Amino acid sequence: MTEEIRGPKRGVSTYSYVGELNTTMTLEDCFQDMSDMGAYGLEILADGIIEGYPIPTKEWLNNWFGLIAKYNIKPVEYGHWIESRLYADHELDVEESYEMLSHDIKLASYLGFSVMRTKLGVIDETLTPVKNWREIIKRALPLAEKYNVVMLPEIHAPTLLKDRMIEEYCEFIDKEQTKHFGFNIDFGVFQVRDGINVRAIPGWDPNRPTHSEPEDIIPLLPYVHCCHAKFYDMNENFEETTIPYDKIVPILKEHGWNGYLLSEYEGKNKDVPGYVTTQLRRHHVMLKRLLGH
Amino acid sequence: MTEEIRGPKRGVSTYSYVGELNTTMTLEDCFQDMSDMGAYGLEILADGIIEGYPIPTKEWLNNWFGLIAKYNIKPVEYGHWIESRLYADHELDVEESYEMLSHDIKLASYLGFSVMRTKLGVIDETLTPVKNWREIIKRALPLAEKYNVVMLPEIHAPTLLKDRMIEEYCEFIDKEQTKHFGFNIDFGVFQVRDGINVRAIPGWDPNRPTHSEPEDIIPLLPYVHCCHAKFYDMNENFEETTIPYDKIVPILKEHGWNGYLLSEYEGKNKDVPGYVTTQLRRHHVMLKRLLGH
Amino acid sequence: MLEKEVVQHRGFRNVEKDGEIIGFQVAIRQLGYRGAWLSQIRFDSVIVDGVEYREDVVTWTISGIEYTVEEMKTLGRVMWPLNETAILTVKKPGGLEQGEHEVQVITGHIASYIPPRMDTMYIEMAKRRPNTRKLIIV
Amino acid sequence: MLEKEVVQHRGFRNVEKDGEIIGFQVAIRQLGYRGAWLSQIRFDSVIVDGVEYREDVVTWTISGIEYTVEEMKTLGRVMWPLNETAILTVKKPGGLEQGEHEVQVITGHIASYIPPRMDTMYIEMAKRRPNTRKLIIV
Ligand SMILES: [Mn+2]
Ligand SMILES: [Mn+2]
Repeated sequence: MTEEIRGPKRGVSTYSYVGELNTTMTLEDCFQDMSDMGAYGLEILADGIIEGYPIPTKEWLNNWFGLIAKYNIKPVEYGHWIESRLYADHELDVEESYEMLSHDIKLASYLGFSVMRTKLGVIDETLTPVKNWREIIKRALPLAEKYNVVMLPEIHAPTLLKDRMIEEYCEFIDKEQTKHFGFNIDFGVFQVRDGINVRAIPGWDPNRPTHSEPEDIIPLLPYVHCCHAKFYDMNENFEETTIPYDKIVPILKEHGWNGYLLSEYEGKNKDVPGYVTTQLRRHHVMLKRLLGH
Repeated sequence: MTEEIRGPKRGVSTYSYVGELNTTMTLEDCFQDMSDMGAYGLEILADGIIEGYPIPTKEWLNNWFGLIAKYNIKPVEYGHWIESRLYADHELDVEESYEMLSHDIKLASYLGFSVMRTKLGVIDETLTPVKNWREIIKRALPLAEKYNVVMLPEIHAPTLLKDRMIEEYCEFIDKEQTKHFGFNIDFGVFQVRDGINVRAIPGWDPNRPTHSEPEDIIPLLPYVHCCHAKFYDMNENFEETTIPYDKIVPILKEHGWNGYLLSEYEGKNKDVPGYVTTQLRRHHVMLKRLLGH
Repeated sequence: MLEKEVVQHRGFRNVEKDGEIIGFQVAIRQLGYRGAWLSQIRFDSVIVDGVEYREDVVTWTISGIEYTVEEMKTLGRVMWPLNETAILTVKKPGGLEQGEHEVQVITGHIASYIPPRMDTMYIEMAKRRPNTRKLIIV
Repeated sequence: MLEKEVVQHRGFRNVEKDGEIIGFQVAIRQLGYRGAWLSQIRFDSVIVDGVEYREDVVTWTISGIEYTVEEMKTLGRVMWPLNETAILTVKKPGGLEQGEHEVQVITGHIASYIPPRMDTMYIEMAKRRPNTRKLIIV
């Protein structure tokens, strides 16, 4: 049913549950919670969720396919990493990176995901990706096309949506004319208070803005396949107190953006049983009110 | 290895973990803990542990046999109940009780247990068993013999070891000349402080002692196949502060009693992760010192 | 895994059938160390924001199978497993409103190894250990 | 399930071989949300009652397979799963004494999506979040 809706849709990243997973919750418990909320879109972080990763066990696969059917879960985003600094003696070259990436493309597709949050290695404090990122991604585009997945770097604070890095990604996409590379925007980039303490970052330019404005996302929307609906604090009135959701969500709706908002809880008390589910339910009351479904 | 030891041996009842099981612990976690402590003797409470009970699932059985082999666990006591008040409209008759009991005898034996803590229905405040207990047990003796298990009512506070009820059990055993019925003594009967508030029990005789003396167990030892090493509070000096273990355990050793002491934690904070494992480890430091192994 | 409390966050939701919201569900666990035979369960009520829902509008679902409270009374060889929740489905056209609710479940079960005097004390005992939780309908 | 803390009660024990106690074991978990490739693990020490044990006397067992710290450095496609403990086995003839011990494990792992400056900060970070626990040898 949710699959028929056009426009922004609701989902959850298992990242939200990291303080309870493996101690007081299982993957099925996450699915039950999502189902209760009508938030059927799922992000997993592959290496923390898939038992046996990089080669899933047969038991885990059977459980996976059973659970997504039982709870009507839609696998949306598969979070994975290209570990450029995997070995102490050298940075991964293009072929080594591709080997890692290609395995995840195949596995993501097999598990039913359409979008991959492809985390690249970084080389500095402002999260500039490795120098050979273009070659790595270009090498993988045919495979991504074959397996029908989109690779997305995550645009994450302290990066700004107007940063040169973003332009470079867009130029790459335009030049390659590909539909298999784009952005995951983490709403932390819009956070107006209680965010990353940028002043603690070595070499930080004090004149640089600390966050992007909601409207900065508009020109990027054609490249955005997924968003991390990052949140820190939902109060009892169902308001997020640090990120202007009431401005962001209407922009996405008005511009006909068609993708999943995956709740990513980054606040306190993650390991207090029941705290995160309450925060998530409040978050989805807010999203449901803003979206109308 | 532990199986070769003559004399009292160390074990644990899963009852101790009830505050964590299914929320923060699994059965395997109990086994890991027991293995760490060298306390290999196990009691389970069948209906709370066996998935699918009364008919175990195949998955659970495979897991069970795998785990007892992996952790070198010795199934000792199978805790079960004859639910005389199972239905609102009548008390179970002998045949109905036997039907329930016979199933547990077969299942206990299949799972590797040699001893059953057979909890009978009671009819009053001093835990007098149902009137037809002799007929029920007698009916089951041939099956217990065939499956090589011993049925034990648990002698539990506020019962005293010198109570008439105990005599009646002994008379029954002597008359039937059976090795398949006997006692599980719960060390709560020796508790000198912080125990059951007997004065709150309707009809309690104020002149009746509140607990038995350690030496009261001596004449019963031939009938005792297992003990619940009930404990409430292990302090940092590895002393139990409410039950005179330093008197009880030497009596068991000196009289050559050959069975398992199954730790049964009944104190506070059962649901505080890590609290019970600390109490159990202290308990087993004490038992190991008293037993010498 | 189960949540520590009797009333669970997980499982609290409105229930849709053929496009209509016909009621709501709440999942509960058992405290203690035993499963319960269905015939020994003594259900009293689900209470939401002070409104009581009794057996005329409540069914129990255990291991996937739905039972009326009346049906459960005869089922002495079917168990509510200790490691599973029971899902209580409450008939209420339109369901519960979006937002926070105070939810309590009054239920108990009898046990033959406990003095018979206790058989009728389950409601009193349940009330002595109030298990109200604030739960959210999205 | 895992215990919430890095250093686990479960798994703390002396290790016997051929009737001799040859050392002790302590199990640790990972906090965070990822498994770790063995090549990215940076082990420093196990500290018990102030005594440091380093890689010359410590091996890691992951999913049943025992590795030296040296061996782990080349294993970029073997993962320490997030939902499993690593068992650190410390060679120490006679093992630890019966009773309570203060146990800490200093270890970390690097991640390529974090600024490279952080790669060498794992020990400092581990020390900033002290994970000492009091554990008991029976
Ligand atoms: Mn994010
Ligand atoms: Mn007992």
